[in-house]
Amino acid sequence: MNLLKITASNAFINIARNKLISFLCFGIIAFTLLIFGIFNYITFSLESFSETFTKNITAIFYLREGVKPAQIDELTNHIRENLMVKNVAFTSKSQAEIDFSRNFKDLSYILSEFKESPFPASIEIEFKPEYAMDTKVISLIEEIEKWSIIDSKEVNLDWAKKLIAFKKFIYVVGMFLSLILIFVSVFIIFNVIKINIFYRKEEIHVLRLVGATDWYIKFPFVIEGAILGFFGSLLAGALLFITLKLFPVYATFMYNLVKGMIDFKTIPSVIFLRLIGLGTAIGLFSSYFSSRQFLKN
Amino acid sequence: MNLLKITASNAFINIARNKLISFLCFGIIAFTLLIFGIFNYITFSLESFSETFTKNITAIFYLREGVKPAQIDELTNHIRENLMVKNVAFTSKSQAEIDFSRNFKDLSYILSEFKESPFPASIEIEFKPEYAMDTKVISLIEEIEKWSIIDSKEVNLDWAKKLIAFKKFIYVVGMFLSLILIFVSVFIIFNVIKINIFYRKEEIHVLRLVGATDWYIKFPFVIEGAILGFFGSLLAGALLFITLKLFPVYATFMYNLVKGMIDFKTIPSVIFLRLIGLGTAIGLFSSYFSSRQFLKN
Amino acid sequence: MIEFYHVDKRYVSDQLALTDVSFSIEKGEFVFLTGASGAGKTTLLKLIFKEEVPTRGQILIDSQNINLIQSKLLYQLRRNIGIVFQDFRLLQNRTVYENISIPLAVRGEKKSTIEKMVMNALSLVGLTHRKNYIPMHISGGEQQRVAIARAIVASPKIILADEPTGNLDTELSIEIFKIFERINANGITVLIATHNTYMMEMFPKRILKLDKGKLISDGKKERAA
Amino acid sequence: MIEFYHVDKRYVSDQLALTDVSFSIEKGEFVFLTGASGAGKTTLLKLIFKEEVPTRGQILIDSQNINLIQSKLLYQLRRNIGIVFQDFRLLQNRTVYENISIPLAVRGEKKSTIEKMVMNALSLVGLTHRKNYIPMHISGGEQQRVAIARAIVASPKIILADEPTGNLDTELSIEIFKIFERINANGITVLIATHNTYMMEMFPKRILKLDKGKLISDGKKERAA
Ligand SMILES: Nc1ncnc2c1ncn2[C@@H]1O[C@H](COP(=O)(O)OP(=O)(O)OP(=O)(O)O)[C@@H](O)[C@H]1O
Ligand SMILES: Nc1ncnc2c1ncn2[C@@H]1O[C@H](COP(=O)(O)OP(=O)(O)OP(=O)(O)O)[C@@H](O)[C@H]1O
Ligand SMILES: [Mg+2]
Ligand SMILES: [Mg+2]
Repeated sequence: MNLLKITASNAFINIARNKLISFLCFGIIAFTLLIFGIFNYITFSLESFSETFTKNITAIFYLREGVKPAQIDELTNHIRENLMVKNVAFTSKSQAEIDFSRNFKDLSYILSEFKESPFPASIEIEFKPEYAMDTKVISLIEEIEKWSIIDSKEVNLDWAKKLIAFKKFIYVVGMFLSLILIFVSVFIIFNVIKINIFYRKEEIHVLRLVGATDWYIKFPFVIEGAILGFFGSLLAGALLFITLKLFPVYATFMYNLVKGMIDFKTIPSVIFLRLIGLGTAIGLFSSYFSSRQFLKN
Repeated sequence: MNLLKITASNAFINIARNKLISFLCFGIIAFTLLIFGIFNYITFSLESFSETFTKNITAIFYLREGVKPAQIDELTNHIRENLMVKNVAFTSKSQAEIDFSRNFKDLSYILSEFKESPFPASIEIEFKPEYAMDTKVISLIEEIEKWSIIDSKEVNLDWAKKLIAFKKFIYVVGMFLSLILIFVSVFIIFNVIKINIFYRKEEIHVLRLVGATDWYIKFPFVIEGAILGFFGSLLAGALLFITLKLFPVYATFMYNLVKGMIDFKTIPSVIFLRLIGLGTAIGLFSSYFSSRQFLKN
Repeated sequence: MIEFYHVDKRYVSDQLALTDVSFSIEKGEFVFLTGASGAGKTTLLKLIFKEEVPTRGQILIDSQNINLIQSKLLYQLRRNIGIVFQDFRLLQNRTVYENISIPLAVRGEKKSTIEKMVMNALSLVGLTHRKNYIPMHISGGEQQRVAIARAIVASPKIILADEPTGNLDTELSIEIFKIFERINANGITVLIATHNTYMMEMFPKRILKLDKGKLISDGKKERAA
Repeated sequence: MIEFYHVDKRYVSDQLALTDVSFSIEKGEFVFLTGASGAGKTTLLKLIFKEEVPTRGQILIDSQNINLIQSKLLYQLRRNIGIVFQDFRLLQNRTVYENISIPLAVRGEKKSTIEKMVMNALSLVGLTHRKNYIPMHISGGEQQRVAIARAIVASPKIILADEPTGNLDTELSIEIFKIFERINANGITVLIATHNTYMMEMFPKRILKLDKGKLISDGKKERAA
């Protein structure tokens, strides 16, 4: 415990001894992780953005004239059984008339010209939000359409299909880029720390020659790497915060439209924690593996 | 000219002399630029992707019964004047009937029951693709809708609005991230090259002491930076290519849907050139400014 | 006890830096190692603390064959040896005080012990007033004395010194050799590589003489070229 | 011609490394600079090629006040001076041959000229067989001779050598001093900082003696402590 404290303070002293280089490494780590953070945030945002497109997806099916109540019940029950469906509502011809005259009071005189309600009966399906973008919704809609009692439907499947594809695209791209970015971040930070240690190989060699154990040499480097990684990722988090604070200003300047579309002010804390964890871990392991290389004789 | 040749070959020798560090710097530069390249490519792809949503936007306006040809001409001429409009087509009631019976031969017997065509006359507007996502299109549609001869329209403005917002969002985010990324790339590469030069400050000092001019010292570093930047960006380009080659495989594995949606095989050469230009320039200027710092006495 | 048995050292294929070197130094001896520039003195010393490994032959330190020591456990060997490197090898980012304290710090000594021993070593080499300087900011001779202080500070069983007075004036050199003599009087083995014929005359000890990698003479008070 | 007028040099606030040093060395002179460790020899030399600047006083080289030379044009001054640094300052990532060729390369000499002159310098210091080694792979004395070769290779007008034989045996030292003497015979000014009293006796020249930063004596053949 005491050794850990001494080593940690040694690591800080080491960082202070090599101010410029530590500072540069620190900066590189911070900026590398900033990109990682931004990417994470973008993916996150795009996903929630694409969700606003797809909330409360409803489909309305208009029924043919003269459909029997039994047939309607059969269909609504069939639909209700489906797990993706949140709500099914039947609107009879007369109910449609009432709805119309309620919504358009000024036009209700038109209805008086008709003997019977001119509106078709309809079934409105509301899907659960979590299935809003599922391809299975599309097949359900297509299946219902084939029922003989259905006259027509009002739902833009084309858009829905495209949006589903889009959402998946965002997700796949996001995952893929996150993987690449983790890899790149690790690579950059690893190399920077390796450079840092490489230039101190003489120091490592001398320490060995005066009787230091491998761990005595390695430990401060490992701690140093972890410290650089930790503070680097902390800075990255702060920069991410500032960047996202700044973005709406820039966005407002560019396009008033985009402003407010996404809440750019709060960084999901999970991204923040991910950053710090990643930064510290990379710093730590980079130092560990890099220092090992220079502990040969 | 000869001096340039000698210096360039000196720069290569220098890189060979400091193999490990040059290699690490080179790697960092390549990976930093890889991210820049990927980002550029994503922005590019998302933009063209969102365009596939919006190509061939058409709006159909159904006319009221009993509209006079003069009124129709007035409206179509008005629409035709608009620069965003590619094509305006009027479909009379009888033409609509003919179209219907041509498209649905089996159902044409239904039409025989009607005295007059049951279909409304309509005007179909096709917009030029470059305006497909313009908000002005929306205001035009809304304006036309207010004409008294219009009965109803068939165009989903809600989607269109959301998509316009989305496209702008992509654009703004893309621009913003490109700016940040350029900044971060410059920062990282600058710092790496600075570390590289920092550790050779003793060499710089000795060269000065034996009578080298500042330019004699600086020039190989500048060339070295440019070489590292150039080859780094070349590698970044290659990695970008491989990454994008790899992506569809990954995507296929994840979601068959996304595959083929975008052509991931060709990297727009503009991105490639941008990478190389950026890499070389950063390397060059980084070396120039970093080496200056160590040429004090 | 340092024993060399038919030791060869070859850095590059075509020539030997040491050829068939055999000798033994008893515990508590004071020995000079001499020879022209490039004769192999530094190489011989490096073999003792295993910075280099012999191409052929055996080296025994306190009857332990150091060829067989694992890299991980080398520190045990090295803690018994205090070394003054020809090129000093001071850590540039630490002060004189910190440099001298390293051998104690790596042994995990207490801070108060370290302070006492470092200050003692500093005053022996006459550098108390330079303790907070970094190596770059002191003179060549001062750096050499820091290197000497670092070698003796942890009271090792063997002291190896490679040209320890090359940057010192005669007066100071004599003082330093007197320190080595005093340390030697406490039973510490001392092996000093030097060209300084004047010092070898002033301190008549056993002299090992190398020439082009061969041990050409081994005897007391012999006059070196 | 090297002239010092009341030169002070202060590195840290509380003490002077050089105090009121005044002297002048004529073109073509051969002068020794001596004094105990830390007396200020290296500092004095550094002032001549403006690695350090004086805190007070004027330094004239060939009647030019070097305080007034712009940083950008310093190379003109330094091309007239060949320096053997106390710590050699060889470039670790270049071979012996490349290290020696640097002063010629920075002057833009032709490759063939460089080769001729470097090989000549190499043979003078007896290192032809080490030309493709890197400094880390040669002995301390060999490194010192590379430093000497680099200082003389470009035929400068002034040669400054800081403890140039600290790592060399007596025989080699005499040879090196003979080289300096030969160069000096061609009208080159030579200023050598050294502790080696034996050499100063063998080569009786003017001796400048420093003590704690003060010039305490200036004369021929004086016996240094
Ligand atoms: N950069 C510096 N910063 C602070 N003090 C310095 C610096 N350089 C030298 N000194 C101090 O100035 C004094 C003179 O140093 P200098 O190197 O000139 O001595 P020297 O005569 O060359 O000694 P030696 O024979 O040991 O090489 C020394 O006490 C040294 O500690
Ligand atoms: N790492 C190395 N690689 C190749 N050759 C080497 C290496 N180290 C030393 N040598 C060569 O081995 C020979 C002996 O070197 P060593 O350093 O032992 O000499 P030395 O007796 O200490 O000389 P000096 O008195 O000049 O320090 C020299 O010729 C040198 O060039
Ligand atoms: Mg040696
Ligand atoms: Mg000195």
